[in-house]
Amino acid sequence: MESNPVEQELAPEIEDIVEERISVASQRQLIWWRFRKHRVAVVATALIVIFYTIVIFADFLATNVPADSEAFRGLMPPQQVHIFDGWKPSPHVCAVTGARNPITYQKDYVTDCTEKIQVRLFARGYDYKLFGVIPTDRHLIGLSDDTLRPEDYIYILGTDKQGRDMYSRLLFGTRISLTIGLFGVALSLVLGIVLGAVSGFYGGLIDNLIQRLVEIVRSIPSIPLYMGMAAAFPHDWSILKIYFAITIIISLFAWTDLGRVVRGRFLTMRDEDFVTAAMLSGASQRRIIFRHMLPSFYSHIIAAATLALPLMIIAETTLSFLGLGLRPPAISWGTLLQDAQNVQTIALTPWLMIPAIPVILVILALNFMGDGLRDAADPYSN
Amino acid sequence: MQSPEPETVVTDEDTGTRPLLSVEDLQTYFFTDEGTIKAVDGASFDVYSGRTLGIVGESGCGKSITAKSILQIIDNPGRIVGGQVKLSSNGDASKNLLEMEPNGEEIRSIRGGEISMIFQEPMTSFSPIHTFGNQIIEAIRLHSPLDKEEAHGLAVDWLRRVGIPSPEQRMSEYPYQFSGGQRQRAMIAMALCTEPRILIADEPTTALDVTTQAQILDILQTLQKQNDMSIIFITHDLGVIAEVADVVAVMYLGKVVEIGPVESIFSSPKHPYTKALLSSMPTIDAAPRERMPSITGAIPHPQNRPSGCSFHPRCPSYMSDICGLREPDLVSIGTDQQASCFLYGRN
Amino acid sequence: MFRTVPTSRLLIIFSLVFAMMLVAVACSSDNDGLTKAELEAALAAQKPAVMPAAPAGPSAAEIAALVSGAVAAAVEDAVGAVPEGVSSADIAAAVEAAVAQGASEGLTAADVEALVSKAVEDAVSGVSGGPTPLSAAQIAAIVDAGIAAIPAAAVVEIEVIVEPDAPVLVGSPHITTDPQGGNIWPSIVLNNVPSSFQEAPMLAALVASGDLPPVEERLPTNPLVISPADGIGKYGGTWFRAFTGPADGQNMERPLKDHLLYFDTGMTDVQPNIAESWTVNDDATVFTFTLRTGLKWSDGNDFTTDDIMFWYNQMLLNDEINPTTPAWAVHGGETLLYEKISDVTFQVTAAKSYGLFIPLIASVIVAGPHTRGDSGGGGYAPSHYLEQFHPDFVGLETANANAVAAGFDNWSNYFLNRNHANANPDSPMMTAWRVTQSISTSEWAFERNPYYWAVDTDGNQLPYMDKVVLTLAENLEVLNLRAIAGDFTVMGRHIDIAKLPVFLENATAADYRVQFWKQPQSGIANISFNESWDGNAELATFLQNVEFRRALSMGLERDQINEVFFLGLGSTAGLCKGFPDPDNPGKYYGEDNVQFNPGPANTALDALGLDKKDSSGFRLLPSGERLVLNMPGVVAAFEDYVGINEMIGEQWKKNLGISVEVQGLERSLHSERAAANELMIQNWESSGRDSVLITPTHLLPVAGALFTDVLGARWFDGRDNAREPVSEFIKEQQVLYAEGISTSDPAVYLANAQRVVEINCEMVNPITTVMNKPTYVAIIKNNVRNIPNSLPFSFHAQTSGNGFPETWWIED
Amino acid sequence: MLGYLIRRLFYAVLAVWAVSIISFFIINLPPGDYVTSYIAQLAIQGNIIGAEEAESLREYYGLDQPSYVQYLKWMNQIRQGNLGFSFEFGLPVNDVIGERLVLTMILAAATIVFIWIVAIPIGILSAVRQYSIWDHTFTFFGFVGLAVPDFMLALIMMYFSFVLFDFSVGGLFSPEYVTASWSLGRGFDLAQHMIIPIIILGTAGTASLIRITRANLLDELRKPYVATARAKGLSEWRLILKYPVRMALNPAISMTAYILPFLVSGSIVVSVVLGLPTVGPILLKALVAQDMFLAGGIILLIGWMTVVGTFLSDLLLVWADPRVKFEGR
Repeated sequence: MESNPVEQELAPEIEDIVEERISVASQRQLIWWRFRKHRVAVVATALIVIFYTIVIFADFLATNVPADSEAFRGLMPPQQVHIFDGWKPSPHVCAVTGARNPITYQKDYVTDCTEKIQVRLFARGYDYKLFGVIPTDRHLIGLSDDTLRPEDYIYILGTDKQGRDMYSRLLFGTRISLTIGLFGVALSLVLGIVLGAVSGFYGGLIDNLIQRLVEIVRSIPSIPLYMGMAAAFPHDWSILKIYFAITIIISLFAWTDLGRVVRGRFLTMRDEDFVTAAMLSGASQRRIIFRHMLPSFYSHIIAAATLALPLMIIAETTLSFLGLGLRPPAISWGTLLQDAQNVQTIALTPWLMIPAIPVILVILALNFMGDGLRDAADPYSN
Repeated sequence: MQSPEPETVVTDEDTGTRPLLSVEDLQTYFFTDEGTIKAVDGASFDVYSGRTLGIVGESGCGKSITAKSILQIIDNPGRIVGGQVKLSSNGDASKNLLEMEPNGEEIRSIRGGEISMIFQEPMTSFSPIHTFGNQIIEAIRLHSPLDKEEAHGLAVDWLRRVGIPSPEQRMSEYPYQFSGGQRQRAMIAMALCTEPRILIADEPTTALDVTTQAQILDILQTLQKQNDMSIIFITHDLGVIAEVADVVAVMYLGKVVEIGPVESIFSSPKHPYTKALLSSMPTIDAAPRERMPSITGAIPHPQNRPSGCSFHPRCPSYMSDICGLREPDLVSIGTDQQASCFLYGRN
Repeated sequence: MFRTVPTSRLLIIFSLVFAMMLVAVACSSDNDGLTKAELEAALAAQKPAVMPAAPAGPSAAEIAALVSGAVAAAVEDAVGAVPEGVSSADIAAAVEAAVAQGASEGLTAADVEALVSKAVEDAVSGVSGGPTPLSAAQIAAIVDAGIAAIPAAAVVEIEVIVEPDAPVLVGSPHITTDPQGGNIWPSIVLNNVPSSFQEAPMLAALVASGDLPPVEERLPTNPLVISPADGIGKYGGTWFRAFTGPADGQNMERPLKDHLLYFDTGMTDVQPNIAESWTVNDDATVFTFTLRTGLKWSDGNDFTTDDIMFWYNQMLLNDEINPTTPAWAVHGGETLLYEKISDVTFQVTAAKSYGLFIPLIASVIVAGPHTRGDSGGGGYAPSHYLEQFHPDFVGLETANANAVAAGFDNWSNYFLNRNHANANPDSPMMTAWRVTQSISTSEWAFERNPYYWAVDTDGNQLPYMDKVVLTLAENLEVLNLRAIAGDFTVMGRHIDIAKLPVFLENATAADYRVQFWKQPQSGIANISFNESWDGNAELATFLQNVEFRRALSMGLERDQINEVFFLGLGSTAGLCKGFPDPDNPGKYYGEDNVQFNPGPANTALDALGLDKKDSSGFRLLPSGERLVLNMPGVVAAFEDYVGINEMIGEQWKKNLGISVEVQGLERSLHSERAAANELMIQNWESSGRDSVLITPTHLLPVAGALFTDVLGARWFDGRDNAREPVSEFIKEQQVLYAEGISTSDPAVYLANAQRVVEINCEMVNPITTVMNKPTYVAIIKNNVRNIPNSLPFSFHAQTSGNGFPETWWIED
Repeated sequence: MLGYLIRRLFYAVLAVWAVSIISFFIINLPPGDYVTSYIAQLAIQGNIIGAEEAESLREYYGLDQPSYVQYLKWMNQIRQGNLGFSFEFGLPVNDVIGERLVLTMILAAATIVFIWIVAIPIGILSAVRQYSIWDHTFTFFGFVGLAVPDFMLALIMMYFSFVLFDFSVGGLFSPEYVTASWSLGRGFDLAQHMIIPIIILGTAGTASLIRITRANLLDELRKPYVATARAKGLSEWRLILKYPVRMALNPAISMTAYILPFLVSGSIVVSVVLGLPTVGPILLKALVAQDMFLAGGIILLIGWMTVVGTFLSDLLLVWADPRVKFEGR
């Protein structure tokens, strides 16, 4: 039922024409041409590039140490960064003071724009190592050194209840969530390709077995699986190890989609001339699979991987939200949203839900990008 | 609608002067991202009653689009932007099909009713998930007041006429249970069961093997005679054209570059393109190992349509002073042959 | 697929997304908050008051006079004759002077107590060679009398004002700490049974139709008489609550107290309940209980001592129902002996003095069948109902066959299910409301027990409210959202303190008020150091070192934790400081230990040999290895332990240069690891004024406790894999405990309990962070009456049972 | 054809059996067992149970036996239609799950119907009016639907349904209907309360089905048989609905099978957030409490539902696409 026995559509004449020009282009060029035409996909790709830049430069972009807490600055709403002071360019934020309102028990903050706290680019801040090696204390934006007083601060996206800088935490959360997705996809790619390829290439009993495996994996609800496995981690594992373990677990159950795609391609490709030719010329099966068949749809794999990445991110976010994935003090989109999963956040401090924005954006962008890639990669696609 | 009566053959004289269908300056453009593609750009030809018009050309020359444009069944993003398709009615009046609402009742009664169409791919021209009977009965009932039973009877009758064995049983079968040739026969049955005045056959034999091809052509010709039907036969196969057509229109890049009776076209082609086409046709008497002549160069991208005569970059008789500058019009050469080429008068 | 989307539309789409997000954010910034001036005032108000305000109500002098008079009278009562050389007037004068001085500075009841007791002691001991020095018990009695003389309102007010770290509670009009007039607490009236009885209209109808006997026949001859907090109430109405599933039995077990004996609202005294009286012999080995005469189960059957003997012999001591006899039923190495004397009298004999037995009977440890029936405990059981499921009565085969037919593995599973009133509405009950709809469904419902054995002072059979209906909330956010919507009549359990602002914001609209039910002297987040942790021999010596712990304690910024996790509603006091408490010392010990003082802390750490630091600024062990403290937090517990640990870790990092690893652990995994002696540090609550000896496991290593010395606790309990405590103070605590639970002398018991906590305090194990936050933030509909003011919270007395919910009623 | 069905059925049975082993394996994965978590629970209430007592408790619950013995015992019970005994509820698992399973299935079925009703017309519209403003709008919202995490949506919708519409929060019934017996009123009440869960559960599925339908229909619309039908003179909508839509539905049908486990899994999260009385929340609780037969029973049932769902959707596919029958796969 997976493969459509009806032959691929008959391309209308008009497409023949287009094909003819394109037939002279290399595969890569061809994909690029097609991809470039998906403007949404191009924009989405740019967005993804921006996000992965954040992953690399999280420290540089951050304004505060993400773990630095100050209770009495908790739940502060986002501070607006003013670029101009009147007509004069003078980036600053307004001073904010606040306390718990003794009547409502809410945190009340008052912005006082008569006191301006100067903001500058490449300001000095906390020490960190750029790319993990270059020690520096320069940050993209920060408070201007010369006017800095101890009570001055900048919280672009407000603070959480422990008074930690949401903006910096979001940057670090981006780092973890986006890399966990990458590792997960890489792993499920390997699993999906190997099992899918074997399944599609050999067919018969092996195919049947692997397909049953897929069916079984898919019929087990993922949450209990994750829970069971997460609980089985050795207790002395550090957060980093748990992070990887969770990645592995997620990908152990995420490969099935990719596996199916790969299998489908292999099934149709098995009978194609170049495979037959390779077989006749006595190439080993491994060589046929990895040298001849796989490269012919690398682009598909890339597209499928792009489409799998958002699923990973959602899985991580959901698991962390349920308290089954990453746990504080690890910072990820999921753990950040875990803090936002309550009535008081929605009612009183909605800026704690800001981490949902990158989640949605990245997932959107990855989907658009994946779609674009898939369309671009598939010469038979509409 | 009853089974055809061979006695009432309409003679040439009845309609001799007035074409049954007249396509004038048809323009169908595709509006894509990359720009406008002029798939059909001013095609004109006439179809006479009981006659067969053959349209030839390389793939991409716009012949199928022309056919579809007649019935206004162009896919997005294509649009008919100009021209007229006049279908003469029983009286004197003729209707311009292009003035009809594209999905309106009027044109729909013509589609499949007065003008039927069959397609190249018998494989995919039927819905694979509906029984064949379902699809043919639907066609019949769309254009006649017959009830299901009667339509079924008529359908079986037609299946038999196109030479499908045990048609009763086949009615409840699915298209994938038919062979390619049978499918094309069934297709013909479906197209003709409404007794159309014109049949558009869009490469009906291309996907078939030679024997089946001959059978299908045979059936078509037989039925044409029986029903006094006009046929627009579209193909890239000059051999087939020679066999079936009365009049031939040669298309290049959305234009009819030459039109004329089949004998004159084959015996004395005028347009350099027609000549080139004919010379690239394999002949039995060709010397062994002789390299087949082919037209130099590739069909230009429709977006980069050459200026002037669109054939001029490939034309062996290219005249630098005019061909690349102006478009030639279709001019009469001899009695009933026309070609658009500056070799034959500079318009 | 999207190739023809024009760029402009794309931009619109993306900007739409951003706009949506920004709107959400923008909505947040329009807080209808304070002006700057108001804010400054608020900030000032939040600073701890340096000088407590003068108490309202009676003046210091008036209090002093009242106290001294009462003390003088009590001394005369107690001693009969005043010791030689000192007159009761002298004592009174001394007391008056002391109290007057103290009171002018503003005092707590504890201060008063300390002052009085000191004054009395001084006065008495000042007499050289006095022939009849007062015993500790006598002095205690005198002091009690003195305290009792202080108008209750005055004490309450003093408490509130003098609590130095508490925020000013004058704020929200929706937080009620002091309802208008009347008694503050309900109380039991002894020896004053009303002459006639009335019943609820819904029962009167049944009586009229002959379905129910008249109320006089349903009540025992001497029902429990309760004087409600505000006054006599009216019948009717439904108590709406919510529960979270079958594991949430405590939700209603707390308010429904069917214990043989029970506590007063203040949880200090044991009072009659189902048993109308009890006696204890001198060495506290024989306990005689007398039940009320004419008690009936909710199905109308008689309740007699047979129900107690059946429960004890056929259930508690049955190996299949109770694989091991509960610890409380074994004392001095032997199982307690239960004997029936008459239908209303039975006697319990212990092998050795067992002074703690009476409080245990009244506490949640024994409780009643509603609370403990599902595990075969509960003090008594409906024998007339349960016999049909018990092999001693129907034979093993029948019992097992019945169980299998009902879908259970064996008879004991089935038996326990039948005795699990929450799950089995057929099970007869003794509670004010009986279960009509099982806890395993999505609506857990109760209806008044027509045979409930308590009345108000006018003879109205309790309870006032007809029904209790709890709807299932699978998720606490849903539950709290419903609470915000005003769906609940009275609800304290599961209400999230972090949502207090939202509760207050909606209080008017949803027509409820908020009460804080506090657990006095309770630790919310105590950092216990496991003295027997052996993961790293070098590090272990530091965990065992009091100086190390004290330094860590001084490295904590407790007000930060209080502010973030408890909205500043807790206090940052340590174990050594705080409310007056019968179990805890009234003195302020080692205050420095609980204050943020990083200078001395770092000096101390340096002095301990932890003076070397690595490149990241973290302290190294003398061996050169980085000192890393592992502090796992339990996830999904009632407090955000992971968050608190994270904050503590950051503070220690910042203030002391000590590296802390924080990790979230599932609750069962956490306790399993604790039991395996794998945890070096734990963060957990400690129960409060509840006698430390009744629930000792948080503070001292006995009875399988898993906190300060895991292997030491095993050693004390005589189990395998044990290790004698290395620290003397632990051994001392264990000795105090063993003596305290046996003694027949309440004063010894009290003194030992105090000393145990004092030791915790001196040895800074555990380190307390925040204490005394409201355990329950109770949401109470404005029309609910008779809810006691400032209901003290207790686990072992099962708050809200100590508020006597059967007397609560709903005004139209 | 029959052979195919039998083979298919055989695989289904095999899969259910494999699921039972895996589910038993999963619940035994975490260290400790129900007794451990029971002791932890008691410890919170101040009751400490010693190692000896714990051992006897294990014996009592049969947890002292090797796991294969426990598994075989469990299988034996399941053979008799008894899913085992829930430690935490003190009730047979069948009784615990009871109505919740029905509600879970109603919810899943309603969500699938919702997905179909919403996604297919929109998918058709998007494909037929490709690149129209509707197409772009729906596509955009489809992607947003895919991107917004379920639990986020659940929380926000719950809060605003309460604040803006004063809608009773969470659960599947209004208080007066919670324990009522089934009636028209209760059914209506249930339907009303299912709206939000269905929307939340259905968004992702709807989004992907819109995309699938649209893409497939676009493919189908270019197929020659459409031109044939058009040339017959069929009206456009009749044509589209009769031919390409029928074809494009096939992937939608096969997708339904894959949506089922996703729905049930997804409904765990959504049910927890919205407090729905489905099996999801008790599964979570049972896993935390290591109430193994309850957890195992539910996982098994979900697995079973999924396998049956896949099987049914395969059958549906055979019915919908005669080619499958022909190929005899």
